[in-house]
Amino acid sequence: MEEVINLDKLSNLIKNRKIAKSYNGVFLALIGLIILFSFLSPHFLQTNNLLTILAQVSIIAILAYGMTFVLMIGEIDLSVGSIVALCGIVLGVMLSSGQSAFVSIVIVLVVGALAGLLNGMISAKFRIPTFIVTVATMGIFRGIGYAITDARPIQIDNPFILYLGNGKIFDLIPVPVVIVLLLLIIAHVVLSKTKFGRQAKIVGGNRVAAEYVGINIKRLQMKIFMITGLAAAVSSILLSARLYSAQPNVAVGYELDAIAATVLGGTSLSGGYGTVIGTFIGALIMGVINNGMNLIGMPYFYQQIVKGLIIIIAVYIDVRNKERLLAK
Amino acid sequence: MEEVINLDKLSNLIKNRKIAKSYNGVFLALIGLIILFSFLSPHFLQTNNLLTILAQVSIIAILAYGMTFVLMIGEIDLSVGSIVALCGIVLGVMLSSGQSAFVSIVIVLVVGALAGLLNGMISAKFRIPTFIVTVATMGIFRGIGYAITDARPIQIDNPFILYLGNGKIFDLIPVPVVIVLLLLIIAHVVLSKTKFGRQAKIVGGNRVAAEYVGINIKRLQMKIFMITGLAAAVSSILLSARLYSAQPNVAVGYELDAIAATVLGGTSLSGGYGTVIGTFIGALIMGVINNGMNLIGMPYFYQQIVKGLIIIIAVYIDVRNKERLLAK
Amino acid sequence: MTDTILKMKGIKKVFPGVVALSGVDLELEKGQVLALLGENGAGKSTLMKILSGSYKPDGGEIFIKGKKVEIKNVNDAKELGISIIYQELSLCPNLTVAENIYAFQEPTRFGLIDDRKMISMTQALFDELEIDIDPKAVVKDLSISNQQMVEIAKALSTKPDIIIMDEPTSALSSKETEKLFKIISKYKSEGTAMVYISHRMEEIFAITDIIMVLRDGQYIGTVETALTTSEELIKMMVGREMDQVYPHKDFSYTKDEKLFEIKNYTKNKFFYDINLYVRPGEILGLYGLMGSGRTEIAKGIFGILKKDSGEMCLHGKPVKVNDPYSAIENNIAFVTEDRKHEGLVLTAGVYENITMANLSSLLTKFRLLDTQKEINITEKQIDDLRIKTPSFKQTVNKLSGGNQQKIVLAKWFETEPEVLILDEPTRGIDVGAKYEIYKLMIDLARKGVGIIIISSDLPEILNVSDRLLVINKKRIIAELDPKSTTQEEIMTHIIGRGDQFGQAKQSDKE
Amino acid sequence: GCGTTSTSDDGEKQIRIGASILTQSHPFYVSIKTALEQEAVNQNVALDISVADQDLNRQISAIEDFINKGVDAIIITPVDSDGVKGAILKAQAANIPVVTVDIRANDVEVGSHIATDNYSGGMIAAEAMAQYLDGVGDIGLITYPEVQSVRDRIDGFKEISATHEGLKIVAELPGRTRQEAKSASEDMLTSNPNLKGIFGFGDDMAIAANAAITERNSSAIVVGFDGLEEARNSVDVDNAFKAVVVQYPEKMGSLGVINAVKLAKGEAVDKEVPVTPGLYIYGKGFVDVAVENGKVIVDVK
Ligand SMILES: Nc1ncnc2c1ncn2[C@@H]1O[C@H](COP(=O)(O)OP(=O)(O)OP(=O)(O)O)[C@@H](O)[C@H]1O
Ligand SMILES: Nc1ncnc2c1ncn2[C@@H]1O[C@H](COP(=O)(O)OP(=O)(O)OP(=O)(O)O)[C@@H](O)[C@H]1O
Ligand SMILES: [Mg+2]
Ligand SMILES: [Mg+2]
Repeated sequence: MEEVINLDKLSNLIKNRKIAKSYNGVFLALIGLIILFSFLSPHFLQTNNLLTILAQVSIIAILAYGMTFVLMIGEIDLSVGSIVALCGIVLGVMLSSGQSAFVSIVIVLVVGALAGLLNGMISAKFRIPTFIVTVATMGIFRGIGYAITDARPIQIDNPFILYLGNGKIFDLIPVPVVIVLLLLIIAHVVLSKTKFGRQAKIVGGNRVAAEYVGINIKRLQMKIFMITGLAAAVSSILLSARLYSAQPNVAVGYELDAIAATVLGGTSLSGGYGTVIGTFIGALIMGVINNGMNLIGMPYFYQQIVKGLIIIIAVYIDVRNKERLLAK
Repeated sequence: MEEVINLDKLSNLIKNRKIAKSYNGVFLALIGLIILFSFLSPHFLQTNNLLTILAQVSIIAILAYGMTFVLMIGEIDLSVGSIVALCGIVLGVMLSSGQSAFVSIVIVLVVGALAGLLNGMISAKFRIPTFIVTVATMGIFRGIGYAITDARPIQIDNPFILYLGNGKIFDLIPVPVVIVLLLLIIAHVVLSKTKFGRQAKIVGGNRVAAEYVGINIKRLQMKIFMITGLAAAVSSILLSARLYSAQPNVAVGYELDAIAATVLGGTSLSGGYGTVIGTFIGALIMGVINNGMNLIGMPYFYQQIVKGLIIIIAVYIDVRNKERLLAK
Repeated sequence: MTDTILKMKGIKKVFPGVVALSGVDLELEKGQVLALLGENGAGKSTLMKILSGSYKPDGGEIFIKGKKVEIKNVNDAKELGISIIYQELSLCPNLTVAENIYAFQEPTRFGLIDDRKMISMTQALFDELEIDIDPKAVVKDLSISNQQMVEIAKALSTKPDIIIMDEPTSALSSKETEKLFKIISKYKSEGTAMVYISHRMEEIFAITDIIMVLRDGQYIGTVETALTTSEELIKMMVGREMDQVYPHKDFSYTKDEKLFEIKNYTKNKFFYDINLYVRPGEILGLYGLMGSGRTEIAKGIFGILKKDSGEMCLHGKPVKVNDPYSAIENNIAFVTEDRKHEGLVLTAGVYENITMANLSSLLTKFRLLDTQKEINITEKQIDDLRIKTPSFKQTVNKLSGGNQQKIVLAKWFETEPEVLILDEPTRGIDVGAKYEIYKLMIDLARKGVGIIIISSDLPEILNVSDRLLVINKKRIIAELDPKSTTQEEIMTHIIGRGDQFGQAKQSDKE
Repeated sequence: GCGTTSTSDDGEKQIRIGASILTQSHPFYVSIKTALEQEAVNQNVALDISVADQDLNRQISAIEDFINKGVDAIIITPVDSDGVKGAILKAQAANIPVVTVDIRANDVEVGSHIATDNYSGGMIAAEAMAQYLDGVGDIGLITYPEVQSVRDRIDGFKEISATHEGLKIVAELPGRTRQEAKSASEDMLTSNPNLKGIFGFGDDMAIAANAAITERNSSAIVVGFDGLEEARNSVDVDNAFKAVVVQYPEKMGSLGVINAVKLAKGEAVDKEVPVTPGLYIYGKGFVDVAVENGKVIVDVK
């Protein structure tokens, strides 16, 4: 049991205001869950298992980073799961047609960005709610994926791509973990430190004010949907590697998981509020729940029920915490 | 071809302002689709097929009626598909335990209403966003359904229940069609002609103003979630009858279909706008697309793509139409 | 001096059902302050929004410094040195003061926003303008008056050549207004040209050089401020003579009994130990500075803020009011000060807004809403308050600010209250309509309604109320007779004896 | 407590098996699961079951969690033949033997594979359909092209139906759930009033098609696949649903555990355990059927 992490250290972390901040509540919920599961399963707190959780969570987390931007401006993107599928197929086709890993990745990123851009463009130019646009493209993108491969999976055997999804650095840290943390930093900086991120907050906070200060909302929206598209493309690479194959039927329903992680992390569905770090914590909560319940071998039907309950409790802790802070 | 409906009559309907009103645009899109498919398939415009479409659409339409109320106050309910599944199971269990159709229906309606109430209550009392609550209960309700039957279907053979889902009045009009139209009228009246419906609109438009004119928002929200729960219960009866069985895996993803139909029908996701009639037209559009593509035997993958495109075009027609009306 | 900086010629703008502007001209010189005057819905905001690039004109030309320009969007206007304070608050509630002020023009360092610099820039700006607000405060936690000051600072932060102020003082108390006037004269002396929109005559006479009047989207005329009188201006605006601004109330109450009374109302941090009463037919004024707690007291009475202790009596009998519902049940009505956030459903129609506090009265015997009755009620209110709208169905966000305010009033008048609380009821309302509203208040009073009015407009509150309570630091500090008191006396109570002299220059009683 | 490795009576460490099942929302897989549980009791081994809910990523996560937990063998009904490879490699790298049930893992060798031959099953269905229709008539298919085992069935069906000149496949519509299958059947019958037969890739689809045919008084017949109790009961009744290809989930499940236990103990097992599907028809119940040299040998009359 030497690899087990010290619980005291964790609870010190909670007390440390600077780290906790506005996502204090979710963070608390996460710690609670970790403590709970570490009592329920001796395997849970092993470094190896914690890294596994991070790797498992990486795909949803990256999608959720993108989703944070979309929700920030008060929009929604239901097509990200389908973009993941489509980008995976493109990756598979590229690789199997003999392209190098590098070229394939670039093309996949371009396809993801274009798919996102298309969402943003249709909605901005034709003034159609993003919910409708992305419900529609959800079918369209996946349909294209199916049409390309006739629903058959494409094997992925490019060693570099496989390394991205399954490799380990120093024989310990999974590469997806490094990627997800790197992207966390980037997304956090973009959202909270750049003009672009600030514009998103302005638009989400007050659309009229945004227009009055001269922000081109349509262009911003297109860029933001491009970001979710890009995030989906990155996810698709990790997922395809993890699955050793590209298939059009992957990532079904991931949009809801990504949105749930984002909202769990404190982002408001109506725009204006949210942090990428909160989102990451939200994704971790979902990952910890899934992993923990698997470890203790909870029967499937009960997993669904318990997961639902835990999500509600986690958000409640967060709500309570915010209210307590406000009351001070 | 005597049973074919007159196209001229239809286009007269379009011109008739009184009927078209604010959902003019979606209505136009619906007519356009009908004309399109009537050229593509000789079977499309047969009375029988049109009635079939109505019957096929009934389940989503009823869910969407409920969804209209929820979206009207600016909330969302992602658990309706799961409530349908759970209620179906309850129906099956009741009937097979020897209860009469009447008692079973009453109990199913009560279960549906309670499930909805639970959603509304958790969200209102604990101040948790309805998105999160219903994403959670989506798993919980379905999980309970599975746990009850262990995923096995329960056969439904009660003649009255089967009549509700499959019977025909005058040997022509399917009973679900009558039910869906009856509920259309009721829901329309409740939303647009009662104090309750008006309050929903006010809450959706401005929560603070609503509070200040003495509207009990929490109670209203609970009632409204009860309505979606009830709608889901009614849907579940029709669906179980239509499938001659109750299964926990039915109605997956119906929440998105119902929301799409509602938004297609002009209801705003952010609350304050919407009509049940628009919602019904939205549901019809979805039904016509599905049926029409099946009739012309479009390959599956393309169905998804085409459906997405048609939804976008339909909403665009609506948007354009509203702008044109405003510009006058 | 013909140092013309701005010239607008033949500006036209048509909205569905409304001709907002039919060929309006405007000329502005460097260092000049022009007052734009007109009734509610005359087209003032529309004209200015065309200048600031948020509306496209349907006709006409704009010249800046003699050069013809096309202002296609907000950024064009910014680049031309035009800056605007919108009539409706337009800040982001989720961002801090500094973030709002430098929204879309944040200072950066290595491509990232330099928060520290932004805060120090904000602080410097505030120091210059003598504004005392924490740059790091989140806007949604500020009172409206502070939000308005932030809005003003934001407009000034770009060092514009032309500043448009669309009713900047409607959300300010006299102290802030004073501050604003100082700022205006400072910028004026530096050569900045300004358009100033307000319905308060005394302000217009205090700070403007020339006055341009619009009526129903038409240019009526321009006069020099020094050479005109408010009677003349009102005639130009309204199109007829109006001999008085405040109608005469020939009784102070109809019965000498306490219609409504609260005793020892306390809500910690919001208000302490409030005792007040109103007689039938009496108009009670509440005056205090920004942040003194008047709004909070009103919210406490109406059950929006839950009191910690205290009791309420109606007709001498104790009643429990814990929420707006029970307040309305007890025939109390409350016109809130922030119409956009607290009063209106902007996306709903005029009729839905007017009837929303009184839906029960519309029910037929089948418990359905009586649509015809609803329309009749609406049409009547539109007539009574002279609300300018193309139809009873028009969505409220399409109406001019003043007309929106009238709808809030109509909504509460419609509940036929016994006790009517009005928080800044004439905010943004033109002189003619103000007169109508005062008259309606008197009519209600004559029927025995007790009225509590909160206003930052001292002349208004002195002229309208029968009795005046002065609020300071969340407590009632004095009861005065408005007929005999003076502004000096009021300020003395508020500031305390030692400070009298500092405030003397502010007094200017008519 | 929960999750700690318990020891059996003889003091020997109890064998622990992890099973990842494709879905729990289908009776076929419920049967497999029940059989796994039953056999685990018989063999006195501990069994953890995780449900992938048709999500390959979730399946892989579950397998990773099994590995972290240190199970002795893993049973998988793969969500996808190709996609499961990575997880199997991870398990094998941790020296945990893998048994696949129902669906094959491509391109990677597993300890044992136990499955119905779906392609042959599709061929059997087509031959039965042909014999009922005397080799003539329009046929509609209800498919679920996202799923490999279904594609195999459809492909097998098409191969045999092509050998009967009179059989024409006039419609092929998606019907992934019972309700979608019912709409698809209705629409098929609307656009092809002469339809003589519908093949549903699963019990749900066949039952839905039967309902639609009955409601429309059509003369078409139905052939299904899976053959669980509900479907066999429906075949027994005199209606359109005439025959169903039967799989044996119970058998597959228990063989899966038996082989997993053997592998965990280091014993040898058959690498391939094919389970030939049967055919269950109206009035007769199970009939003899065999697939040889691309031909189906069966007699339904
Ligand atoms: N976006 C819009 N859509 C439709 N009508 C509008 C719109 N904006 C303004 N109007 C109409 O144009 C007319 C002029 O409005 P405007 O806001 O310019 O008046 P104003 O002079 O600023 O009045 P106030 O003193 O009340 O602010 C009004 O009748 C108003 O209803
Ligand atoms: N949303 C809020 N959150 C926190 N504090 C608030 C909020 N709104 C108002 N306050 C505080 O409450 C106090 C009173 O507010 P407010 O200025 O509205 O009072 P007032 O007496 O009605 O003045 P006025 O009518 O001139 O605005 C102020 O100190 C203000 O900062
Ligand atoms: Mg205005
Ligand atoms: Mg106030």
